[in-house]
Amino acid sequence: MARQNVLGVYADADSAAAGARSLRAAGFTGEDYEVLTGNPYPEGAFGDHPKRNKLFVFPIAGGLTGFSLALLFTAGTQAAFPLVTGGKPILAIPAMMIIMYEMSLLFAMIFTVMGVIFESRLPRFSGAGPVYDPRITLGYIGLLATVEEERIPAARQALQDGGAADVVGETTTA
Amino acid sequence: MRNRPVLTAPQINDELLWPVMTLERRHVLAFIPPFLLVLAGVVATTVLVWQGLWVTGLQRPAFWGFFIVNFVFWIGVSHAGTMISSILRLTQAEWKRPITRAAEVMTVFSLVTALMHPVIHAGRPWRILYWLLPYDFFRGIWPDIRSPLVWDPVAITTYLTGSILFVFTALIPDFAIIRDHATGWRRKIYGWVALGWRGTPRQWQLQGIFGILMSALILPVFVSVHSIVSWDFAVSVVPAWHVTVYAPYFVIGAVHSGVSMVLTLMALMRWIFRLENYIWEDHFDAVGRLLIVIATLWLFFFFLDFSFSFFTREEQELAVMERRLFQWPFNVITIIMVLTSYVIPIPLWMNRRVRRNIALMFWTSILVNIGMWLERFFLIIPAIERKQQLTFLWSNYVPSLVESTIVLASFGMVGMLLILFAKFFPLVPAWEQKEGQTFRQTIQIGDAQVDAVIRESEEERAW
Amino acid sequence: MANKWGMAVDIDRCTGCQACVIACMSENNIPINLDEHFNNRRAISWIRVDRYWEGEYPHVKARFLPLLCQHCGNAPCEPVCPVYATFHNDQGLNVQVYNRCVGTRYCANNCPFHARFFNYRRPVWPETYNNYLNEDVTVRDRGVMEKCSFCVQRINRATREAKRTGDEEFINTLQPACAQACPTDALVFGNLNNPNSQVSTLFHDDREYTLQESLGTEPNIRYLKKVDKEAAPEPVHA
Amino acid sequence: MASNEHSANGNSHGAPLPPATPEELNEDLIHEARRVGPRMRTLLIIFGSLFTLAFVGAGMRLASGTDDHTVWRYYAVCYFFVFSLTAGIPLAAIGLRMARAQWRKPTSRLAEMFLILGPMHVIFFIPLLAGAPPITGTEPPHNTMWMDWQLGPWLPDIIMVSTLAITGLGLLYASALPDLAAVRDHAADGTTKSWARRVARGWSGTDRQWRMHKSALGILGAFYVAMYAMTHFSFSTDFAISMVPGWKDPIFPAFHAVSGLQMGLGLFIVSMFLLRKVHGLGRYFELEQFWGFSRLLLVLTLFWFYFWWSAFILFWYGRLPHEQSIIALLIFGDPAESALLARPQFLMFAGAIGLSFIIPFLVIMWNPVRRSIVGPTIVGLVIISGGLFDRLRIYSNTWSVEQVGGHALEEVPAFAVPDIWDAAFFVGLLSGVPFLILLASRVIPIVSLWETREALMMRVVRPFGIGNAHVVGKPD
Repeated sequence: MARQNVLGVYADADSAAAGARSLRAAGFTGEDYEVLTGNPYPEGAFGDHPKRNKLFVFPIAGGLTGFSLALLFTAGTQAAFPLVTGGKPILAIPAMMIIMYEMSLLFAMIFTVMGVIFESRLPRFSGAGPVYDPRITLGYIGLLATVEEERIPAARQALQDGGAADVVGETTTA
Repeated sequence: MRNRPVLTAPQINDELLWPVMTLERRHVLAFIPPFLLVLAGVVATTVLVWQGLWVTGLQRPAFWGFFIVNFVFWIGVSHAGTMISSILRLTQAEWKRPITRAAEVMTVFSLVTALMHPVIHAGRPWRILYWLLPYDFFRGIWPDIRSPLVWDPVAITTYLTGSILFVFTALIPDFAIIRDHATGWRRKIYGWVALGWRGTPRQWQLQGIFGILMSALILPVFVSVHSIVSWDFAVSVVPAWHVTVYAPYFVIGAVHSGVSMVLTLMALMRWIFRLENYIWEDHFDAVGRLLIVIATLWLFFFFLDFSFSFFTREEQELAVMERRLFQWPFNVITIIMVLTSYVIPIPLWMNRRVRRNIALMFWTSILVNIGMWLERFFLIIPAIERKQQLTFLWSNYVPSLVESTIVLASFGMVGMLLILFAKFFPLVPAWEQKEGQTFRQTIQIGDAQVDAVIRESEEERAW
Repeated sequence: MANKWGMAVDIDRCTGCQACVIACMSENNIPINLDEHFNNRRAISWIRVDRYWEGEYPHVKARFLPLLCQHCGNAPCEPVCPVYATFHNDQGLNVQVYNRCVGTRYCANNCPFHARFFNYRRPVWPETYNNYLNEDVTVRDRGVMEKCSFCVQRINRATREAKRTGDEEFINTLQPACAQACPTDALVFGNLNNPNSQVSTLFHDDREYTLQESLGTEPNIRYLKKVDKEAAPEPVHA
Repeated sequence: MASNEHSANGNSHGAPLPPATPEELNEDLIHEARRVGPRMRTLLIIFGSLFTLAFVGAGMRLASGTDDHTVWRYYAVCYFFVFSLTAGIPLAAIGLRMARAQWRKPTSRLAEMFLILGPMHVIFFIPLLAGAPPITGTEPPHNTMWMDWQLGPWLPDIIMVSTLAITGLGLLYASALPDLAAVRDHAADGTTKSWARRVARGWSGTDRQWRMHKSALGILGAFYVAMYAMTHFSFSTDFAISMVPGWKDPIFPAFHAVSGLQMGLGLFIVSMFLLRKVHGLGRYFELEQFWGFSRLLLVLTLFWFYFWWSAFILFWYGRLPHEQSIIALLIFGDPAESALLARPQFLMFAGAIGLSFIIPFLVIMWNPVRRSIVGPTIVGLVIISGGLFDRLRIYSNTWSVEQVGGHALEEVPAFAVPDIWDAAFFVGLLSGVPFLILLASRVIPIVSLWETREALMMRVVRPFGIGNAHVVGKPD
C-alpha cells in the first residue's frame, strides 16, 4: 500500500511534544512518525522508539580484518625476504604484534565509520531527501508522519492541532 | 560560575558559521603571518633538498637533530585532540563541547606537519616510499617490520586516518546546516558532503554512539603512537635513550604539551572568531585543572627517568646527565625547561583567578610548550652526543639556519592550516552547542541554582 | 662449510702509523676528507686509529686503537633499518646495500662503535683522480650510509676464484686493504671456520677480548691486549 | 554516567530499589549496620584469631635469622601482595572525588575504609627491613637510589610507609567526621555512641566546618596519592629492582603502582559484592557503581599490559646480556631448561599475565559484562589471583637472587617452596584485612551518609517532551 509523508514543523520542543501527543491521540503510533531535529534530543522526548542497531558488528569485523591483513603482511614479508637482522628470529613476534595491533585498530575505525554511515541510511548525495524543511537546522522540530494515503488528512489535522508552524510535503514513497 | 548564556539556534548558526559564509578582513589578516612563515619554510626546504643535509648542523655522532626533535614535538601536540575529545567524551564532561573539534583538527594538522619531518630528514627523501610502503611485489623487496621506523608510519597512518574520520563524521550535521542556509556553490558542495543528513533520531543516536565508540577505539591508538615514537629512541642501545619509562613518559609529556596547545588555540579562537559566547572562562578553568593533574603526572615520570639515570651509576649515563645539568647550553635549557613546563605555570594555575584569566592562560600555555619543546631537545640531543665510550669525537650539535627556519615554519604551517580549515568548516561544532542548550537544566536547592544536565547512557546503546 | 670472516687486532703491534686508513681510502673510493669535513665532523674513514694518552706527564704513552666496523653477530644497527639496507649475511658480514638506503641514519645512532658514516653531500674527486677510483667498488652518492665492508669485493673475487680453480689458497691468502697495508701485521684477517687459519688461533689467544663486551653484540673482530707490563690497557667495558 | 536503570527500556537485571530517603539512610547505615548480630560476632572472632597467625609467622621468620635474605622471599611476597592489594583502593574514592564523578558517592567510604590498614602495613614492614640484604656499601657496588648513604633504604622507606599510613588515617578521619557526628547523635548502642562522641568532637555542620572539611579532603587526598606513588616507587626499587644486579627499569615503579591499583580495584568490587550479599547494602552498591568501576578496571587492565610491555619490548629488542638475564628471571625462566613449561618462572609469569590481563581483558571488554553485578565481581576475583601470581613472580624471584651487586645477573636462581610459617603469615595477613575493616565499621558507617545524601539531592527526574529525563546536577 502506498505510504505518504507529511511533515509538521514546530517552533520549539513544547509544541513538538504537543504535536506528538495529538498524533498519538489521533491513533498513530510511534512507528508511524519520525522526528527530525537540528540537534540531538533526549531519548524518547517525542515518543520515538529508537531501533536497535547493528553498529557493534562493524568494529569487530574491521578489527578481525585488520588483524588478519597485518598477520599476512608481517609474517609474509619476513618469510618472503628472510634476512637476519641483529640476530633476531625471522618471525619476530613482538615486532609483529605492534603492527597487528595498529592495523586491527585502523580497520576497526574505518569499518566503524562505514557502519555509522550505512546504519544511518546514508549517503544520499542528492540532498536531504523528499520531505524536508531547512528550518530544522534553525532549531525547528519536524514531525514526519509516514502513513497510508487515506490517513494523510487525519495526520495533517493532528499535526496542525498540535500547533505546527507549518505543515509541508506530500510525496509518494514506495 | 557565571550564568551560561542562553542561545537560540539561529544565533548559534550565525555566530559559528560566519567564517564559512562570509570572508572578513580579520580572517585574512590572521592568515598572513603563518603564511609568511610557511613561505620561508618552503624556501628552506628547497635549499635542504637541493643541497642535501650538508646545510644542516648534523654531524657525527649527532646524526639526529632539530628535525627529529620537532617531529616528536608535533606528534606530541597531536595528542591533545584525542585526549580532549575522547577522554572528555567518555567521561561525558559537559565542558568538552566547544573545544573538541578544534582539538581534533589540531591533531590532524600537527600530524601532517610532523610527518613532513622524517621525510626531509632522510638522506634521500625521494626514495622514502621504500620505507613506507610494501609495494615492490615483483622484486620481493619489503620493508623490515622489525624496525621502529616501520612501526612509526603504521601507527601514525592509523592515527591520522582515525582522526580525519573522527572529524569528518562529526562534521556531517554541520554540513547539513550550511547546506540548508547557503546559496550557490556552497549549497551544492556542502549538500554533497552532508551525505543527505536529515536529523532523524536514528541518525542522532548513531552520531552519539559513534562519538563514544570512536573514542574508545582511538584512545589505544593515541597511547600507542607516542609510545612507538618513543621506542625509536628507547629500543636502541644508546645508554640514556634505552630507558623503559620512555613510552608513558613521552605520552604524558605529549598530552601536557598538546593540551596546553589547546589552551593557546582556545584563546586565539576566542579572539579571532569572536567566540565569547561559546568559549568561556569556565572552559579555561576546567582545562587548567586538568592540566595540573597531567603536569604532575608528567613530573612523576620525569622524576622516574631522572632518578634512574643515577641508579646504576654507569659512567655513560652520568656523563649524559652531567652534560644535561652542567654544560652549556644544556644547563640553561634544563633550567628553562623545568621552570616553564612546571614550576611557573602549575602554581599559577592552582589559583582559580588565574585559571579564569584568558590572557594569562594564553601566555602560560605558550610557556609550557616552550618548555616541552626544550624537553624533547633535552632528552634526545645530549644522549646522542655522548652515547658510548668509543665516540672519540665529542661534538656539540649546533643547528643551522635552514633547520631553525623549518622548525619555525612548522608552527606557521599548523596555524595556516587551522585558519584555512576555519574558512571552510565551523571550528566549533554547531550541533553540539545546540545539544548543550537543549540538555541544560538547573536544579533548585534552597535558594541556589545548581547547573545540571540531562543524562543519557550512550554507551549502553553502543554495544 | 660457508666461510665466516673475522679479524684479530693486535693492539701490542699497532704503531698508529695510519697506513690502514690510507689503504682503506684508496681501496674503497672513500671521498677525500677536506678541512671542512673534519671541522664539521663529517669526515669519513671506515677504519680509524683512535689515540689515547696514558699516564701523567712526563711519563706519557700514546696508545692506539684501530677501530672499524665490528661486523657484530647481534648487530644493533641492523634491525633498526626500515628498508633492510643493512643485514647479516651468511658469511658473518654485516653488509650495507647502498641502493636500498634512504638515509634515516638510525643505524649510525645505534652503532656503539661509531663505525658508520653518512654522505652529507655528493663526493667529488679532482678530475685527474677519476681514473684512479677502484672499479670494483661503488661510489656512494649523497644521502646514504656507508661503513667498512671487510673489502667485500676482494672476498667475492677470492671465493669466486677458489671455486673456479678449486684452489683454497685464494681464500687463505685473502686480505682486506687495511690488513694488507699494515706494516706490523697488527691486523690479521681470515676465515674463522677454518681452524688452522691464523685468525682462528688468535681468537683463542690469552690476550683476546672484545670491545664493549657488555653490550653482547658478539663482534667478529677481537682485540689482543697490550703486553707492556706496566700499562696494559684494560679491555674497554661499557 | 548515569543511569537508565530506573527507565523502562532495556535493563534485564531486575528492578532496582528506589533511592533511599534520608530516614531510610539513617535506618540502614546507623541502626541496622550497627546491631552486633551473631554473624558479625562470629566473623570478627574468626578473622581476629586468624590475624594472630600473622604475628606468629612474622615472629618465626625473625627467629629463623636475618643473615640470609633468601629465606625471607615469601614474607616479601605476602607483604607486598597485601600492601599492593589494599593501599591503592582509597584512590578509587580520591581520584573520582577529584574528577567530580557523582556516581561514586555511595562507594567512597568503603574505599576509604581500607585506610584503616595503614598501621598494619607499617608493623609488618619492620621485620622485612631486618630480613632485607644491605643495599648500600657492598662490594661490588649495588645499584641503589640511595648512593652510599648508610641509612640506605631503611630510614627513607620506613618514613614513606608511615607517612602513607598517617595520611591515610587522617583522610579517613576527615571523611568520616560528619558521619561520626551522626552516629554520635543517633546510634542506639551505648558503646558505639561513646566511641563516636570521643572522635566526632564538636562537629555540628556549620558552613565553615564544611568548607574546611572539603579542603581537608582535597589536600589529604592529593597528598595520599603522592605518597602512594612514592611508596610504590621506593618499595619496588629497594626491594625488587635493587635486589637484582643489572636490572634498570624506571617504569617498574609505575607498573608496580598501576598493577597494585588494578588488583585493589578488583578487591574493591568484590567487597562491594560481599556487602550487597552479606550486609544487605544493595541499595548503595548498585549496577551503576559496578558499571562505573568495571570501566576503570578495564582501563587499569590495559595499563597493566601497557606498562609491562613498555619494559619488555626494550629488553627484547636491545638484546643486552644483562637485560636478557632479567627477562629470564622474571618472564621466560632459565633458558638452560629447554621445556618452557618446566620453568617455574615462566609458569608464574603465565599465571600473572593470564589472570591479570588476558582473561580479564577478554571478559570485561564487553559492555554487557561490565553492566552487571556478577561479571565485574568474577573479573575482580580473577584479577586478585593474577595479582598474587604477579607479586609471586616479582618477589620470590628477586629475593631468591643470592648474588649481591655486580653488572649482570649471572644465573637464574632455582624455585623454592614456602614453608609453614610463610603460609601462616599469608593467611594471617590476609585475615587482618577484613578483621580491621569490620572492626572499624562498628563505629564508622561503611556507606557515607553525607555523600549519599548529597548524591540524592543532585538527581531529579523531570518531564521532557512527552517523556521523562534524568537530570544530574553538576555543582562547580
